[in-house]
Amino acid sequence: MLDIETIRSEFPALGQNVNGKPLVYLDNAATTQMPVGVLEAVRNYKERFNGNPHRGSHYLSVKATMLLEEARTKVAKFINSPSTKEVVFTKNATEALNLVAYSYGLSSIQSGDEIVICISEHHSNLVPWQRVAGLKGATLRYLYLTEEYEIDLERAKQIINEKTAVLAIAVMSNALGTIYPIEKIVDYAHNQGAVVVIDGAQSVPHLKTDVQKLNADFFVFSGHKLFAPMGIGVLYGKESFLKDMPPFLMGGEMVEYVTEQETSFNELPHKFEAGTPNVEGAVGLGAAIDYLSEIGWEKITEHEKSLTKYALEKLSEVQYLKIIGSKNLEKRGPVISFTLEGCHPHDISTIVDMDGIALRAGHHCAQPLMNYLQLPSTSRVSFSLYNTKEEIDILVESLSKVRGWLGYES
Amino acid sequence: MLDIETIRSEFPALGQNVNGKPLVYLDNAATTQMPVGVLEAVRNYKERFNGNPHRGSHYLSVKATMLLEEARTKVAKFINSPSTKEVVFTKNATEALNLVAYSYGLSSIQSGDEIVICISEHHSNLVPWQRVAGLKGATLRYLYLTEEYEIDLERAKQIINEKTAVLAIAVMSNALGTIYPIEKIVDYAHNQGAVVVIDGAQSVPHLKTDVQKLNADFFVFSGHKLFAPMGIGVLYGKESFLKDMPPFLMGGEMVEYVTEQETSFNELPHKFEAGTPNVEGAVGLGAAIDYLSEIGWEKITEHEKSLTKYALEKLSEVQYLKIIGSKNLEKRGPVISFTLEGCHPHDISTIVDMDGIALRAGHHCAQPLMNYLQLPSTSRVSFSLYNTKEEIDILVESLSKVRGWLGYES
Amino acid sequence: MSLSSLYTELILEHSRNCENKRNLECATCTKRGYNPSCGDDITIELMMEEGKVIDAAFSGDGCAISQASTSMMIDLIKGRTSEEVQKLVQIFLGMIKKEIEKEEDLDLLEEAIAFQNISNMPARVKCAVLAWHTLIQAIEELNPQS
Amino acid sequence: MSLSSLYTELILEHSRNCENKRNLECATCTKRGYNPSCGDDITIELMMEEGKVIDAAFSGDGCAISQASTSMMIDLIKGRTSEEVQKLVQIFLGMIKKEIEKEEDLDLLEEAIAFQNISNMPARVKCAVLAWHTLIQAIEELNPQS
Ligand SMILES: Cc1ncc(COP(=O)(O)O)c(C=O)c1O
Ligand SMILES: Cc1ncc(COP(=O)(O)O)c(C=O)c1O
Repeated sequence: MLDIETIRSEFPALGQNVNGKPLVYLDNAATTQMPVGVLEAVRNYKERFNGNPHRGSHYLSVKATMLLEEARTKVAKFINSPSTKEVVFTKNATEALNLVAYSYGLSSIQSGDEIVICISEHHSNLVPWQRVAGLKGATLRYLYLTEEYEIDLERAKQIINEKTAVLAIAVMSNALGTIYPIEKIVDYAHNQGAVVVIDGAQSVPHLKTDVQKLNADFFVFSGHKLFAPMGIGVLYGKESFLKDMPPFLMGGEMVEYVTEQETSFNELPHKFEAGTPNVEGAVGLGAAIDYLSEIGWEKITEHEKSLTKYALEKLSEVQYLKIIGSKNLEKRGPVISFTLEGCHPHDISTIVDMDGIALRAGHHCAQPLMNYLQLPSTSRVSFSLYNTKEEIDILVESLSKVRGWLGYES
Repeated sequence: MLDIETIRSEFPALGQNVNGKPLVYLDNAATTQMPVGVLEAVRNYKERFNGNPHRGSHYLSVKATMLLEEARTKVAKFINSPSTKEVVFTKNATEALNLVAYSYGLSSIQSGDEIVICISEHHSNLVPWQRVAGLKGATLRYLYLTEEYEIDLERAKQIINEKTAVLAIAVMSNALGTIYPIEKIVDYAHNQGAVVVIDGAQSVPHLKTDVQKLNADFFVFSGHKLFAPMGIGVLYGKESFLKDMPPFLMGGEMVEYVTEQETSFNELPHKFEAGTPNVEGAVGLGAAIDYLSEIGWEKITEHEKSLTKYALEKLSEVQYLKIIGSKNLEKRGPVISFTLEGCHPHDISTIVDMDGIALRAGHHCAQPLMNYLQLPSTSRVSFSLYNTKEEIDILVESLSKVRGWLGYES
Repeated sequence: MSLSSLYTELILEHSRNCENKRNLECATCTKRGYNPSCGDDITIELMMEEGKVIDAAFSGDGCAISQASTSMMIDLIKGRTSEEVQKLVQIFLGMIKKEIEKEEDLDLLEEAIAFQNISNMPARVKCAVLAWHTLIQAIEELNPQS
Repeated sequence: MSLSSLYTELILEHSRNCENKRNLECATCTKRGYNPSCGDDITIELMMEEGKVIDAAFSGDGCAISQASTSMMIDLIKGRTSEEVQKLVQIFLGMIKKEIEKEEDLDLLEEAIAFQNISNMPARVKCAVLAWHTLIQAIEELNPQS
């Protein structure tokens, strides 16, 4: 079991009061807090090893290069990438998805092709594909959900077909918490000849990731949802794709020869990393991965599952509250959306904030999903390894007073 | 005058030994070290205010939003931007230049147009334009330099003409240290109807920037060369351009309505900021700007000028050393490139590194310039407000031993 | 700012006001306002005659603050001229930014003065001003010269 | 690693070797190698006959380390078969990575053993291996089946 006391003590942000109450941070799907180990790793880098990596032959530049590449190695191991050549640092998951859409999408997708995404995709895995479809005369098609907020595999098989050039899908929805049966869908899509782009932004902090087992052609995630700094993200791509793709951002670091009129490009992964990279972000991400590895997935998953189970039970007891998402623990992660009859999520958020509780209100960057579900917005709580059942009790207590504040009898 | 003792004490990285000698950090054009004030601002953000900005109604999210926008206001003031709408955060100068090339360049440049850049441009302000020219059937033309490494204004007026759609140019060359007479060139280009993109990556740390006085249509720089974290950069663009430009990266934050097949976009500057922004990077940049403002440009410029003058004198006395760049103090900044006869810059760098000196060797991401000058590479020292004349003495002493190490008689 | 001074009876009442939340059959002007950051989405309909607001209504989704603010605004502008409406919007927006000094100006806002201290709750400012921004855009589109 | 063990007389001598730095009139194979990070840029020319290196030379720019390493390599491979050359390159690269245990293997590298400890100077490893990587590419292009 997780030693939750120790863990919490490692996160300085968790110790603070908000509006006079101890912070109850339940917005981890938006961004996570940073443990001391990551804070220190970044600080240590800045105080002792900071330099511009690559092209440097002095001590600090060499150190920065080594630390950047060491972080890349950690990421590769963390997601079980066969090689560090296949790990590209970006600024966030969004840039990584845009890189794939611009570089792979615009060069490979043809008029008449179809791009398939799930209706619950985050805007970052949706708008770039809309654009590619628009520019290339391709069609953007959607996988819709069942009443249980699941993908209907039989219906999916009608949508994904030999016309499907790209399937882009998140392992876990940030708006519903559903974990989709990705491996099956990927398999099916591959059999139809599609290239598969997997958005791991939400799954990476909660489930062990194995890009080879997933058989992802591309896989993306963000550091800041994984206890690492903002400003660092990852694109994993199979070398067989990356090597033939045109570069995306152009500039320093990513070139080989530059003449006045022509340029040849550097090797993988540098071909896709233009400009000075965020070394301290990468170092922080490496430290966050170390932190997670030390705790171990087994304990993390067990703890988060028990929180999710408890929260589902407790929230179900709140009057007028409706959970928007699967109630099947096997099919979901620690992200729970809900509505409270008659109460707008934004008001709920303001009210529970007075009790120190951070939860999110809105469309969760998934407007087409909200439209599909005919909901303007939902409230969302999302747990991380440092949350506790006591915090869920505080949440439930606070939620049960919301309707009162908004003038309802009960 | 600068209180150099105090200043140095504020930079933890400067206090260390490298190869047993006190670090002499002369690679500031590549990246700068961070003062305690910036380190603390970032740390404080992470420990007390970290949240995902925008769309949040809880305390931490609101705080993160406010701090992000406060940083934007500081940047706007720092470069004298008329409005914060015109300040877009990117990950570095390179992304900012690519944003302009992709969004403005690809949508506005026509076949037959000309794009003009200077032969000394950094690859980041060169390769993106090569690409735009290639895709659009435009021609990429160069401004070349005189024997004194200056732009010949008369010749420039032949290159910049009514066909010029874009002039993209750095205020100060990172490879030569030359400061070009930007205002005159910009004026002339504007009169010819060109749009002007200014790369301020090297000038911003050394010269007061006023985008209105420069009359820049676009202006870019990087935080990490300005005592701020890596992973944060800035694009300034006139609202009249930005408002009509298509977005670049697509995803969360930058949208207004998203339906299954169509998307409308958020207001400026958010339209150009997709995904979770690097809030801590922006906070660090804000703190770095505060730090600079407190010292004041007058003192900084005076100090850096006196270092440059001293270095030019002292380096000129080193046998076999040739300075590659203007010797006119009025036409250059604190970045000095040189060659040492018979010695490859990479060997020079290794040798002085043993004396704790960080200098840079290579093509400085300006291969076309090196080719033009018929030099494979140069050595480069670059000063910041925390460098001293004593450090220059150590450099000169170390350089004078280089030829000996490489087996020359003297 | 405490919850009880935010969710006052007056605001809650207006937030559920069904009278102003309806479709105007004979609207002469319709404008949609959207807050992409929190999802408030309202449409304001005006029936103008000879430069006067004869009737006004709204539809759409939003939190209690945005709904109440919209409803109060609609009560306030009925019967006013475009110029009066513009002035009222300026006063309201000025009040939010704490830029209005004169009591008598604030009094002109009638019930909408309830949002005087919303700036102490920065996350909700956008909710309170959405309708007013939308209204001013609608009026500007009607009178492009002004 | 000290400067004196890096810039040994042997290495400095080879770095200025003009004998191996020339153009091969009758090269049967030419390969350019480039290190974008530091700008070393060399071209290796081989004259192969019946699977043997009859002559070899190089041209281009680079630091003392890359020039010396290239020159030593050229001395080493003259008269060898493709297979022998490939084996020598593997041993050299293995040595740099500290993966070669057997003394007698290292001895095969002759003078090039001078770079045995270059990994202690990480910034210079690429300089030392550039020529060898380029050579192996050249050989692989000659014998695509192997
Ligand atoms: C003149 C100039 N432009 C652009 C850049 C690119 O900056 P960054 O690598 O931070 O994107 C640099 C820095 O190397 C530079 O010196
Ligand atoms: C499923 C999913 N995909 C993509 C993203 C985008 O991540 P970022 O904003 O870090 O680019 C998010 C985070 O909001 C997400 O939840």
